[in-house]
Amino acid sequence: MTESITVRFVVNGVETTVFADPLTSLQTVLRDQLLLTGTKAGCRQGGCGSCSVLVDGRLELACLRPIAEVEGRRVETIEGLSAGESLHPIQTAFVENFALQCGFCTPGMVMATKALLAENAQPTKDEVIVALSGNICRCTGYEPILAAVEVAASRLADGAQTGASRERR
Amino acid sequence: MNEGNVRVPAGDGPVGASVEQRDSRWHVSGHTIYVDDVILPGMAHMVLARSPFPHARIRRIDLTDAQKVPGFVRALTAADVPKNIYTILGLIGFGLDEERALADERVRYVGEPIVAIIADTRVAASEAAKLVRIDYEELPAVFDVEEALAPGAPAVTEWGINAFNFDGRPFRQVRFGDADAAMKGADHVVEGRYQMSPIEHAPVETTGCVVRPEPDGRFTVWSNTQALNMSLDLTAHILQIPTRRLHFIGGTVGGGFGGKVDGMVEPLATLGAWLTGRPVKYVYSRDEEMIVSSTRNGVRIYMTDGVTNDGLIVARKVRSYIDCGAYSRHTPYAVQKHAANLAGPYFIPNAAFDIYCVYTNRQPSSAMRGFGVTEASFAMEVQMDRIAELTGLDPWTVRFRNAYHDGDLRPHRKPVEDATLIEAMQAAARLVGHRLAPELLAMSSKPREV
Amino acid sequence: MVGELAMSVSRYVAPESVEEILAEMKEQEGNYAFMAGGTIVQPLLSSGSWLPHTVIGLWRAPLAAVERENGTIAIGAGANMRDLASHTLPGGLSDAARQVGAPAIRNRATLGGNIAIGRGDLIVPLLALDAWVTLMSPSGTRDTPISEVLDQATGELRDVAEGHLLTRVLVPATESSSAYVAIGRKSYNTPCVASVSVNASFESSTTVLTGLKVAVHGPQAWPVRAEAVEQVLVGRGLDDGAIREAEEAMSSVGDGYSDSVASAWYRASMSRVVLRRALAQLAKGRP
Amino acid sequence: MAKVTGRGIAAVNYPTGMNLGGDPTIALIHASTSGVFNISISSVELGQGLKTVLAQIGAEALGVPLETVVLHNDDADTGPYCTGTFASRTTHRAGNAIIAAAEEARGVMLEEAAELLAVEPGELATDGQGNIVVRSTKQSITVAEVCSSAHFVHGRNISGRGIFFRAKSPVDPDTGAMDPDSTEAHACTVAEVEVETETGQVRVLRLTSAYEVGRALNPRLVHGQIVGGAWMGVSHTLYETTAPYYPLIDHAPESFSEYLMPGPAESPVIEAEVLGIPSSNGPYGQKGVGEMTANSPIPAIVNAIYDAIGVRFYELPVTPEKVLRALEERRQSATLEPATAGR
Repeated sequence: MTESITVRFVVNGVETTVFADPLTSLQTVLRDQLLLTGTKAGCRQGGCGSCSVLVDGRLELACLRPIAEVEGRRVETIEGLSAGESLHPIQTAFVENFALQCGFCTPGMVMATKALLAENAQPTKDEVIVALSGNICRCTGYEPILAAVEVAASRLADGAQTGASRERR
Repeated sequence: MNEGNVRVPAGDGPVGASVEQRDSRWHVSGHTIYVDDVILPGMAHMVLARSPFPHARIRRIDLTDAQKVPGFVRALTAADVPKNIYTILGLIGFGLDEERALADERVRYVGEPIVAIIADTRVAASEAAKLVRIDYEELPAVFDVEEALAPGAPAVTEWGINAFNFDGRPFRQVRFGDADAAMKGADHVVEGRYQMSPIEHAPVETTGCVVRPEPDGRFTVWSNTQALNMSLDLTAHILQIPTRRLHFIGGTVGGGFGGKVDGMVEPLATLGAWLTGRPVKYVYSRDEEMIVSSTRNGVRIYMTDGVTNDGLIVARKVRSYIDCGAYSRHTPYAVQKHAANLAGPYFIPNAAFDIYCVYTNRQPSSAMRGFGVTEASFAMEVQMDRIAELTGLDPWTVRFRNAYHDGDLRPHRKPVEDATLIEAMQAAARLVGHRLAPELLAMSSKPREV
Repeated sequence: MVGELAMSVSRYVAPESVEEILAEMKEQEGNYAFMAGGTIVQPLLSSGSWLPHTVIGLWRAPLAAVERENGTIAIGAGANMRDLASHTLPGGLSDAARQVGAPAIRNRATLGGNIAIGRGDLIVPLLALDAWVTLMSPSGTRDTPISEVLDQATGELRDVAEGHLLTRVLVPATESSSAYVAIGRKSYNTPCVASVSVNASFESSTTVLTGLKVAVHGPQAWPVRAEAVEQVLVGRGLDDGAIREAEEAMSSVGDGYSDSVASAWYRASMSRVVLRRALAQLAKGRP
Repeated sequence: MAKVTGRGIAAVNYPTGMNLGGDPTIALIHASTSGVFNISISSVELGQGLKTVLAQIGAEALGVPLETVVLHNDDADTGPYCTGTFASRTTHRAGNAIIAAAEEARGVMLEEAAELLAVEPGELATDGQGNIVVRSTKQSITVAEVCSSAHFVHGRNISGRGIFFRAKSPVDPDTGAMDPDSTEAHACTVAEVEVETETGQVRVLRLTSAYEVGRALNPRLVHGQIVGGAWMGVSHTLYETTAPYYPLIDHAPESFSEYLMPGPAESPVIEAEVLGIPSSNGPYGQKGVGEMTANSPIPAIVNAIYDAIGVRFYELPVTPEKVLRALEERRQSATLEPATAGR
């Protein structure tokens, strides 16, 4: 076993320190040590997208990054998007559009959507398809997910406009 | 309760309303606890050493190197399993014991479990499982259903015949009317050979469970089984313990599609928890889900229809070979269901079906969404278009003419109830703007006028 | 690996400089593995499938720069697919990077890793660009054509994974016409069935080729230069007859290979299709 | 590169419930002191919305608001027996069991209310809003008050038990005579495809279906099954296999990159109409819809490919390789009739 190391990073805005084998994946640390089990483990091969998280704002698969390389970084997981009853607009859009069935791929889908909309507030349908192309859903046929992302994008765009106009006033 | 007239919803009540899915807020927020999210103090992990060969005799198992891996806790072999040989349909009094929780003398498919390794971490257990040294003598293997039934084929089963026994026959038989005579009298005969591929369920959540031994002698089993009670009963059977010792928790599954009804993980994980006194997690890796877990059946169907110039099917003969792989699991059930559905939504007055459950050295197949019927629908509906082409009728007309009505006898002799195929076809035609002939539009599924 | 007595990984380092990486390589005498984006190595480590004595992380050392100098572009081996896709690199290199995996993979997967698996999609445009790679070892540094690193006859990789650190890839900042065409079973996030990269120079205002480099993955289990195709086409215009002959020449490059997504026959067929489509792209825009 | 389109149809039936029956599911319902109704059951949710639709059935049958119904399906200690979630059986079986349990619990609730309101239970109705109303006088009392009083004043146990069970059908070994189903659902699908003749790749453009699956108890959930199943049908028809070289086991896929399934880019336009003709024995006239939704798309797509290129496929999946080989064989065969391609 590799000697464990101390790794400091920020998870969902909280300064976090873990002591772990440096080659343990971020996925394993999030789930087994921090009990942030919203980040799922569908394959541990980089193939399903269910462990999608944001690292320094970019979409990544938590199964592919060793914890040693999380030192000093900012990690966002699904748990960071909502508090209690108050859901993120992306999450609300998924609920309202029945954009899930078993729900196992859903946290990854939501995170991939968040990464997309952060870079591209009003994506075309093809851009949404590309953005979600690494996230496998076996239940829904994707159609309701694409619809939910469209709704989320337009609501966030509306919200952003409202925010900007407030600033102008 | 008896089947009878159904209640009618109030109209303004919840039935009939598209209310939000109850779990969805949990799912989108990551709050739902799936089985792999059960993480317990002191939990050990189970990983299996599996056969690399489709058919082989096991000569020797050497655990020396595996035991050296840091974090190794214990290995389970066939000798540790109280009732190692079983068949899952045995729970409902069907079939012969044939599959082993852990293989002892022979392996019959790539991925068959042989040794269960328990270690402190998943990585350590995986590493130790790879270091289990197994000495094999490779045996000839068979993969094709018809080759498996041919004389001289390698015997997959212990009784030597690679077919499941249904009431003294190596196939399930359906006979209705006189198919041979009707076939001779038909204007056309349409023959087809259809092949359904084996298919993986591929749920994004892999099959798994977590078992904690409790101080009162019970085991708490968190499982993503599609059938809590069936998995509980199978675990009690294999471990030869009373069911009162098993507390199954589940009910939320990350995709099933029929793939999580085989009870493959709970018995071994419970045995591991029992023998180590530690909580044990046994969750399939993705490659295990792909290579090892059961698949949809590969099915080969030979379908012969006798047809009149008017496009009516007067006789159907079918010989189907349903490939169960190395062990029958739920496939005998698929055979029954296939046999019951080979006339589809049509009235066919003369039928003769022989349905085989065939053993091969393929990973076992089992239940999957619609199994027994999906492949039958494929064959029948391609067959319908061929009949249309042969008789010069359009595909809609052929289907309307053959559609069953309430009261028609199906080959299994149960009269049709709740028939609505004609209405569904009328609606589909309307949706795509296809104009149906007036006589087709005027039809209904009501009982035929005598 | 199966069959050998694996030892758990004992040491992990992520040096901040190339010099320190070289020192570590020297110290471990070959018993190490590099890990850059983690897309290849991390799953092997997590599943216990591959446990080298030492893992050398390559993310901290400055290996990701893309620099243009004197008609050459030096691309750091640590540059990821997203970086490569965002540049306008010659020979379809950026197009190829854009088609690797899905966004989360492209954010991590590196050029070096793509080369080091010996079958990576980017090798195709690199071969057609006559790219060179810089290999560093404790005993020295050398630049080598990529066609020598990936043995064209056997598909074996030389000196990339073992004993040497691949630090950068050198490609000409060419102005020539190029096209990269890949066919997969799906539109996105799908393994290539066949891919081709062509770089061409034309006689002015005609479709007559004065120079042509073609690389393909499909006829062989590894990417290769399709010299037979080049020979057929150089000196000719891109007319239907020439393209037909080029397709026949593509058939001579190899019979294809089978895997879970396509058979050898289909790969060989699609190798001709990607060539046809790439040549059509080249011809488009010519007078 | 030529692209040709075609259209095909398929019609299917699908049985509700385990073949031959013999598959009990039991439900228990009990009220809390304040009018929350707990349904205990051991039926597993797979994502189809089972918990949702069972709560809807419970609330409807009890005559109480949906939000006062809590469904527990997670524990085989406290939940009574369920055979399992498969065979398009669970909404049918569990739904009927819940209706039976709800009738018993509702009967006790109305007895208690009748005593409090000094009327006969038969004079009472629930309004679904949490009130029990005397039909003639419109006098009312809340369900919460009734539940409290039942517990603390009259010692009544507002609870109910329900089971759905069909005795197992025998099978005649010689004729195969049997009773294999509770009811049959039906569907008809029209597929539109586009075949690229240069690569053999098939793209499903549109799947339009009419489904007759009894009464839709939650139309969006039913639609979700239809859309997800249609996608799976596309996947089964064109992509999926664990044995790409069947019957050989070579090159068996081990990962999601090797095991091919359509992504969002390959999803067709999927439209469906649900007729909603009630069945004779499902809860509120329901029929099972979970499994059948992949079935009609498969032959509809295969028939549409024939319409497009004049080649009929008998083996799944219909890979681009199979299409291309068939097209090349036709091109090379001089004896064939002129191709129907592109008609």
